[in-house]
Amino acid sequence: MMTHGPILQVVLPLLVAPICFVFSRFHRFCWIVACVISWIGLFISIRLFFQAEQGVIVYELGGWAAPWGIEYVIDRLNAFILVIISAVAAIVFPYSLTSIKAEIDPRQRGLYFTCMLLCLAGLLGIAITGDAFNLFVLLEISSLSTYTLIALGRDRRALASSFQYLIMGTIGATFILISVGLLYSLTGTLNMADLAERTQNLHTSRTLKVAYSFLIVGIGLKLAMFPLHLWLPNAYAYAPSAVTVFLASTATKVAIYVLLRFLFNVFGITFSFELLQTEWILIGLGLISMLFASIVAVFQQNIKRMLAYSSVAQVGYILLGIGLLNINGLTAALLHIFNHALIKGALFMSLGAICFRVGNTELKNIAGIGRMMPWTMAAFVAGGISLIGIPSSVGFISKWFLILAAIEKGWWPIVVIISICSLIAVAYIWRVIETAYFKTPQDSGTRYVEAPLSLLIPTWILVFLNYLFGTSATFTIDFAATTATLLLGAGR
Amino acid sequence: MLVQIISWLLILSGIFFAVTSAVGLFRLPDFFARVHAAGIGDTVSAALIILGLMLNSGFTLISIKLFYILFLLWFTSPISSHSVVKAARHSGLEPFLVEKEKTNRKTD
Amino acid sequence: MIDSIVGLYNYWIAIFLMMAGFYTVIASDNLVKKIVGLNIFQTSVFILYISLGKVEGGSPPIVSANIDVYSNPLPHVLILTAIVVGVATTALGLSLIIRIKKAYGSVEESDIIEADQQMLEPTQDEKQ
Amino acid sequence: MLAITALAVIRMRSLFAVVILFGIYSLLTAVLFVVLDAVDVAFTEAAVGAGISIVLMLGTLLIAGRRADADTHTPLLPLFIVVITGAVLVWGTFDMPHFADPQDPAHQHVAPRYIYDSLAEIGIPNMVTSVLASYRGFDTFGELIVVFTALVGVMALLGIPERRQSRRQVSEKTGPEFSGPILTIGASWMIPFIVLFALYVQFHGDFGPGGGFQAGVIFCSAFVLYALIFGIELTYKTVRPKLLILTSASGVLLYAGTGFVSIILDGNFLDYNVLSNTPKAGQHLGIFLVELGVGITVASVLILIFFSIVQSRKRRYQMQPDNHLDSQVRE
Repeated sequence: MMTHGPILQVVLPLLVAPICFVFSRFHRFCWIVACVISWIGLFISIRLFFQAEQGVIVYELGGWAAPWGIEYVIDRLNAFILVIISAVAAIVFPYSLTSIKAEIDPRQRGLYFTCMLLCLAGLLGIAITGDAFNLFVLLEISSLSTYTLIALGRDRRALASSFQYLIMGTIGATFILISVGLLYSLTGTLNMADLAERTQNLHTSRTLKVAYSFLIVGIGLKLAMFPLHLWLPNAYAYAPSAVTVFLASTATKVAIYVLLRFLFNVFGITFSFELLQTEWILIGLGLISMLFASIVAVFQQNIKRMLAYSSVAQVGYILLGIGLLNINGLTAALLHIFNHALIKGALFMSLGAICFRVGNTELKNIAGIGRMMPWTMAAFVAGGISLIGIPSSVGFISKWFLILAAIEKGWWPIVVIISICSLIAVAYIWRVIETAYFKTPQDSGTRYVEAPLSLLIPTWILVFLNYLFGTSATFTIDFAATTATLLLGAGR
Repeated sequence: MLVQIISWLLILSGIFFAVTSAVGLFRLPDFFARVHAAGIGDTVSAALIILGLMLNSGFTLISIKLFYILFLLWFTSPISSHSVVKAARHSGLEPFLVEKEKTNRKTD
Repeated sequence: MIDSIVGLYNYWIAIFLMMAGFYTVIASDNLVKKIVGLNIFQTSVFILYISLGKVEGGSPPIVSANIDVYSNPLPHVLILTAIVVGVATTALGLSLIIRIKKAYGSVEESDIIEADQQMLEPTQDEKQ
Repeated sequence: MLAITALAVIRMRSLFAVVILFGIYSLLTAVLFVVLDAVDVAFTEAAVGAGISIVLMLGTLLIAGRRADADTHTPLLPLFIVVITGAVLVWGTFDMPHFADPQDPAHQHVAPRYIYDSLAEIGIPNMVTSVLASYRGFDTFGELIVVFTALVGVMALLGIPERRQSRRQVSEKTGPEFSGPILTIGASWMIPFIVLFALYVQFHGDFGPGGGFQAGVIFCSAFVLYALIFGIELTYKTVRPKLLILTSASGVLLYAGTGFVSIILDGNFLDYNVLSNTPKAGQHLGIFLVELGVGITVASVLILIFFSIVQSRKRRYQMQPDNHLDSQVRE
């Protein structure tokens, strides 16, 4: 059975989702099933991770060989992404049951778990597949379930932002579809490895360049790359908390993975960087989104929205890391994919706990909450420290490598900008801390009790991981560095 | 040979009715008259064309399929015309002549 | 030159249609119209794909005794899948529109933005 | 023709006309697909674009209103974006292989195997079906999941359709009394034929154009017709929403189950060769089961979505405003 690991990873949630759907009235049942599946998924992904260390795993669906059938390919890079996604799922699913109590209508809770399972399967599938068109289909599975999940938010603005995301997301997906079509017309294949081989001698083709640019724009929409990020803050702010946790720590990461896969493996370094010089676009957009989104974040009245803007900024860091195009930069990008999942997971989870008690995450409503919910706020502060990048936290490590990479290139202004952005991060995290600890509530009668343990334990697991991988980081750094070397060596 | 000629005659007259119905669709004064014109196109002209084609193809599977199409068209298009008109009446649209009478009465 | 015009004409038409749909999506204010535009956009991409699959003198890809040249079946398969994906997106988008109509009382984008801003204003007053 | 229709859609402000024009657009596209040899796709496009999409859109219009306001903002920026994108695409086409050239790389690499070997490997004449259900069977599974996801989404948003309790609520504007004898008798003659045709399309998909998806859509259209003529209440009595929920899930499970059986029989996921004694028989069985799963799910999903949208007219949704400080300490 273990040789079927790659397919089980994706199909198990898909198999369970219809069952959950039929029994959607018993949401506790759905919850238990979803949790068990997510843990099995985590187990499978960790096994795959160590298997992929030894060599690339290939799984041919339907028993048809690669360019004719669809194949799953797992190498070091996507094994790593798989572990991130399934680990986040394994923590978010148990957390969900309590968290959605305050935010989702009882009749919709079973459907919520169904959607989460579908979304999980879609994201895992995107990370695992080796076929360009299959990627589009799986992308749509995850997107459609994401739109639903966002729209489940209690606020009516959740509907509007979900619709906005639906329009932008579908445009993005259609762009990817156009690009895949153009690639097919040039090469006659849809398999990624096959595409990589067959585009080698087409580098001067204008069609290839157009396919490339449409793909980048399409992924950029999903990734919330700077000018295309408009959907993200609203979507994250009004979605139910557990959904925000899940999306913030997985969805954009998967999009970044797709970007890396296409830039480095399918099109190859020679085409994407030496010929088209994409690194300048990545660096430019990365820097702008870091600065712009950080500054906008400071002025937000809603903490969730503030952190959503901060997510746009963090995507900027990752793009910058890719754009620097040396081993340290790429290591930083890979590390930050992992670290940002941990950081934002912890932050949004503690916010979810606040939301559970307070009912919303408006800044003015959390005044004085630091004393009423000490554990929750402590988790938020710990996450915030990690986001800023103070030594001993994971945030520090990825920023350190980013700075190293910039110094290696001799680009001092970038180092300065990175530090400025960290300072701005201090500013917006401080606003929350100040309100929570040093202000008294407007209405002195309101009292909130500490969040229940079912919310606190998952939150603190993530906080703990933040510092575990922050202090003993050799494993992750080694892994990221070797993967980065592989990626840089691959497309030549 | 004679079959050929008859079939072409049928097809041509079918085309004639189709053109008539198209002209009627644009030129007739009100909604109900236009539905009537469209009805000609749906039934008579389609039937003539299909009959012509059936004669042309002889006694084959294609003829049987064509017959099915004819049956379907004759069955569905009057019903759909009927429901369109019904919907129009229901939403308060009145035939041209009725309208005219009303205005005449007012001017009187 | 003439050769390339004849050879690429089909693609250009598809691109023109795509852009018409794309324009409807981003320029219109009405949400239903946006969904229709999205559908036109996608349908035109389908035309592009199917044009890719056509082979000169080919016939539909169903094996029969006395035919040698078939059109390429792969784009057809891809588009079958894509059509289904399209209708799924449409259904979800339409149900979102219904909910938006019930929550906001309007399906015009500008009305919705306005309503949201009005909701924000009292909070800003409280701050001052 | 297509271009004129598309432009008309941009200009029109009556949403009803826009939707109908989109139906025309879809039908024209379907005709174009037939000309381009894609019979299966044309079939689907006609059924989906001109059929079910329109029904759903019109259902939405009942609630959302028929007229669009005039666009307020200037169209310059969108126009600019669109022109740039279009220009980039046209520029890109100059290096594209020419239309319908048999020497295109697209026709040289992967496709020949589908065309020349599929009859020997799978044993059914319709190549589109063999590629769809076998070579790229996982894509189709993904497609089925997408439809299913849409259903979950629509139900989460609009609520699960239920039969109403009291009989008095049957509104006077629907039902056989309203439709009149011509429509009721006509429909009751038509519906059996539509269902029969759906079954034909379902099981004939191996030999001619058609397959599970198209059959599902046609099946659904029979129920839509029934609901239009006889009223939604009677339709609920004919086919219970709960039953549909069950069938929609079971279709997905049938597809996935076929995959799992092939794993148990020591093949890869969705490898039909191992399902029976000979690979060809296995492929036949596998494709049959998979198409059946697709048909069942698509039909029940679309009917359910139609129910949800129609029913949502009367349903109310509570939305709490964001700033409610009154939600006091819970527990």
